[in-house]
Amino acid sequence: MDAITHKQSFWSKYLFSTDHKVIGMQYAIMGIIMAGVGGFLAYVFRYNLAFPGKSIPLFGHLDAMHYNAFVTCHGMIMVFWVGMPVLLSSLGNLLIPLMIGTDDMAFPTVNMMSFWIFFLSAVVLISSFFVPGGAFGGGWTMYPPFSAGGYVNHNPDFFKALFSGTSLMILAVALELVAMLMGGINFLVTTINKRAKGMTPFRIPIVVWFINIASVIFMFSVGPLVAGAFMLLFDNILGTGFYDPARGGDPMLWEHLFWFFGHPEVYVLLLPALGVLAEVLPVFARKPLFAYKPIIYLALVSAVLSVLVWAHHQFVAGIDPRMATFFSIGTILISIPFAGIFLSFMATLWGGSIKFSVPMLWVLGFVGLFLIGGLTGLFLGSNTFDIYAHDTYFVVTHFHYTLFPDIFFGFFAAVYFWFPKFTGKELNKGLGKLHFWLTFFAFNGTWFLLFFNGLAGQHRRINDYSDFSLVMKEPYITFEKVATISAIILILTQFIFLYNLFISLVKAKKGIRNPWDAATLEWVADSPPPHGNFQTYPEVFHGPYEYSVPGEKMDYIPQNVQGKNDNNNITHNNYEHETAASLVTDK
Amino acid sequence: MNIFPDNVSTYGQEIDNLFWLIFAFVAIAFVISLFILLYPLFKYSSKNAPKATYITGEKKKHFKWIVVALVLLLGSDFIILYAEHDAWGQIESVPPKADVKVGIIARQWNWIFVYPGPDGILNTADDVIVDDMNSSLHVPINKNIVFELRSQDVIHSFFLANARFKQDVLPGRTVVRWFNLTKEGKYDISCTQVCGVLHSKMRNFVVVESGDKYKHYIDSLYSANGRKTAMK
Amino acid sequence: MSTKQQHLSLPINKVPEGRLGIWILISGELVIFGGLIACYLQYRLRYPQWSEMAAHTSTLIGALNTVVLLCSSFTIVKAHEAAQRKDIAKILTWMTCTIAGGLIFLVDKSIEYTREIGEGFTFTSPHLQQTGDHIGSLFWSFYYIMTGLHGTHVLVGMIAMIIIMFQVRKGKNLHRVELAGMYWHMVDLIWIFLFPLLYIAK
Amino acid sequence: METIAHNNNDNVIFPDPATDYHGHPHYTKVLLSLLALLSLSLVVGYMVSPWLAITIIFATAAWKTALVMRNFMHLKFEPLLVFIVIASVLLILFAFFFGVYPDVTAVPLDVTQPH
Repeated sequence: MDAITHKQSFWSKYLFSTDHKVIGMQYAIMGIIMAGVGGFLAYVFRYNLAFPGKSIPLFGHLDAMHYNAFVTCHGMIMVFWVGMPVLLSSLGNLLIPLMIGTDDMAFPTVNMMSFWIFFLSAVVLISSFFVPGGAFGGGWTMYPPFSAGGYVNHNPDFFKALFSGTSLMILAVALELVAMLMGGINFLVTTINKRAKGMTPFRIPIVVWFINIASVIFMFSVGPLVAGAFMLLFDNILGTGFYDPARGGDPMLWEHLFWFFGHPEVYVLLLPALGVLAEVLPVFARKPLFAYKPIIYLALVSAVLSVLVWAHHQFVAGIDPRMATFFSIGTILISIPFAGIFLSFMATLWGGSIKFSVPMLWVLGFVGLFLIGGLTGLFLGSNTFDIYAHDTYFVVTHFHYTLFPDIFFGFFAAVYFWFPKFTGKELNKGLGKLHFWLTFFAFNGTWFLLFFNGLAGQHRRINDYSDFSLVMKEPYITFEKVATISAIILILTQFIFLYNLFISLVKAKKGIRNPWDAATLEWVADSPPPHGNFQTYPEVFHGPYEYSVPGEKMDYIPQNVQGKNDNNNITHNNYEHETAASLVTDK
Repeated sequence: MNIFPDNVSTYGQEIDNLFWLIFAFVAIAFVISLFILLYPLFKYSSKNAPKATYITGEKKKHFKWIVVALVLLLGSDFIILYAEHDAWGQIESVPPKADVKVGIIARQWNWIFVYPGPDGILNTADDVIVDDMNSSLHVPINKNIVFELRSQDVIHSFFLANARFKQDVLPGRTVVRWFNLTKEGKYDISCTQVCGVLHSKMRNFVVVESGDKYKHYIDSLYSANGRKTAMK
Repeated sequence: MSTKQQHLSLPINKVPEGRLGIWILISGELVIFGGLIACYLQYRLRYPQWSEMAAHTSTLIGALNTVVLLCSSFTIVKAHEAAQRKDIAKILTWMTCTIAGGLIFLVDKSIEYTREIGEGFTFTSPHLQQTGDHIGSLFWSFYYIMTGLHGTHVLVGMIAMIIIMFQVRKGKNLHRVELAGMYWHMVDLIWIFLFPLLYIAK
Repeated sequence: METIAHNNNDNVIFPDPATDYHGHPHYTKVLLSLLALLSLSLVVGYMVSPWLAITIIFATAAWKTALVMRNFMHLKFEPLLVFIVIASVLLILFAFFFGVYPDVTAVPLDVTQPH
């Protein structure tokens, strides 16, 4: 059938579509909506922190219970319902088939189901705000026994317990994890089996590599947590004692189960965004990515290490001191591959010819901010200083300096970079630059000063510091106010982005096929790519980052164009890098 | 530069020193990488450098710079590990001989302080329990105070910022830790694990006082014979 | 179309998509069950007194279930063999045997459950709680969560096989017989470990 | 100009024996050995000392797993890649178990907790 003249009903085209592009868009839009929710929660409790007791515009008075619930849900939403869908699912769905030169995912139906399960999970989470007792307020780590209905939960009322904020949040997270697992299986199978002719493993763009590595990390680390979530759920609704020390359970087990997933999760969020960096940097430096293969090896090393460092979140939880030293060493070791990746990205700039377009700005901002986030990680990786810094604003600031650039700068870079490809229209550059600079400064205004609050001993998840003499003095009160005002500016700034999306979709004229002169395969397809992506399957002749190759007339060679020094001996190239996989094929 | 609350414990100083040591490494690393990031933005901007040079970075002579940087980072990391190891051992492993033993019990939402009775042994019938919001733990100055941390209900975390000491308190297990406070005064104890609605009200004090004042306080407790709650 | 087929059929190895997907799914499932088993082992090694609780489980029924699952694994793999010969009648017979095996397993399991619940060993085992043997009751919580989760997988596998049988009747999707088979073998594997953990390691 | 039909999984033909043929081991033998192992693990508990019995029981379980995976799931016909995936699962589980062991199993439950 002809993919272009082929007609579909609204439902099968935009809602229950199995087309990877539509599903990717759905994930992105869902992520943006949830980011709105999470941002609003952040606004409410930031306001409460700076002006305690005051009634909050657009909300009203915030009591301690709702403060806890909001802080918890802000964390949950930003990690599981913004970071994961936007970076992993959205980018994975949009980019993988296009970048490896195929028509769609391996299992399109599974792909669609995964989105709708994710949607359901979001609905469950939001609904938990409206059940009696409100949403769960025990921190996004959900440490039992607090999350297991406390210590008196011997025989709870089943339905009351089932429709409590805690159970609903556990269910929502479980559904979300299932959706992401389905997506991950899809990514891996697609990338392994459906690559275009000549797309050998070491001709795959970094972002595809990283999304797949992230999916593997996710899949292998999430299992114990799923099991543990079942146990926690039964503690809530049936009154079992899996985590109840009074009945032989042990809360420490949950801490391990949670962080065994919770730490690799950080890399699941980080790797796709790093992939975006790796795609954008060479395009605007007009220079091959520095150390393409080593970067992939470093990422694989970090993937292995990432499941060996989880307990550095529990240094003060009373774990075995020798284990703490071990995990401290592991934490320090895992800083090495990521430092290597970032240095390679920076090295890509040297000797380039740098264009400061909007995506490039976001990428440079990402690197700059993540520098602060990563380096402050050194303080926390040291288990001794963590005794003091744990659960203070130093930690909060540290992970906002890592996760905010990661999730939002990474996402915005991707949007400004690939928007022309998936809509055929270009975003407004002026608004884009304004959006970037305001976000950049507002973010630093929000968080930088809070490092000092943290070092002054200000601890987390407190709705009212009036009792704590250490932080109830200048300059820390002023710092709080500065942070809140900047946070409000930061949130308002994002409306520039939405407005930019809107007018660009409505007003802008059809963009050209390849506005940035990028060499990867997705720019070969029409923009927007039709159902089925490519007119004919492209054939790949060389790596993804062939810019300013000496002796070529163009300053970039698309992957499907044969350069002067490419040998087109496909069969040879195809299997040169294959591991023993190809040696042990079916007899 | 006094960015920390003033330190009153014997091991607190080591943690502050550790901070400044790490800060030195971090500052150097930050400046260098900022240079690596910002310098090319001027040197190699499309105005100054219209044509990019083709460097894949997979050749040894290019990639060796990354390796050098990583080796330096690893080295400084292990210097940090070495520097911190001593303090970690002091705080987390077996405590020294106790001059004073106390029990500290967390519950929603205050800290309960248990002084051993005249027999000087904890968890016996004559323990004196102080169980009040905003109550204070009285300790003598310059003595090794060894305390047993327990929780009655959910996870709490004992945080004494001035002593640079923090320890999560999980129900179902007893954690024995110690500190030695060197400055008289009244310092906040807070709970840093979210433990419910009044988490932010879970604040008590440590009162560090001279030996005889402490003795006087304990005697008054014995005569008043405290309020026995919570413990069995 | 043919040229495209060529381009598409250049996989990194010779594993077709469906099978690769199932392998990854299986590894995911194994981590979930492995995590559960790891948690169980943590407590099992901590509480030696669980052995007398494990004594209440019926090794006979457990062994019978193991035999049933092993045989059903055998039948489904025969179905796969038939599928490669495109022998539809044989496929349907063998798959029916497999589903019957699953049914026997579930019936067996429910008999066992009724027996244990009759003795008062439930998810929370109130009578143990009253006698103060909380730790014993924790064993039964683990017993029910592990066997229950496994039973759910048996059920899912059976439903999948029924669906596939309908497709096979129309001569479609013969390759899915193998996929269902692999899933079923995974369920079998998990039971191979649950059986010694919960029944014979006393 | 040729365009590409949307890849629809329902039309995937059964993998062509030429490319995707793998032999079939003697399944009946495998089944019999599995049952033999099962009976061994059942009787061993009554014969030898408990610890030895436990060891044998789990050794047989591991052996059964190997048999099922290699022969029934045709792992022995799959590329090394698949084997690596399955093996890494086990490694990760071991990492988890031994990371948790010192903090949960090795710590005796404190019965004197206040209530």
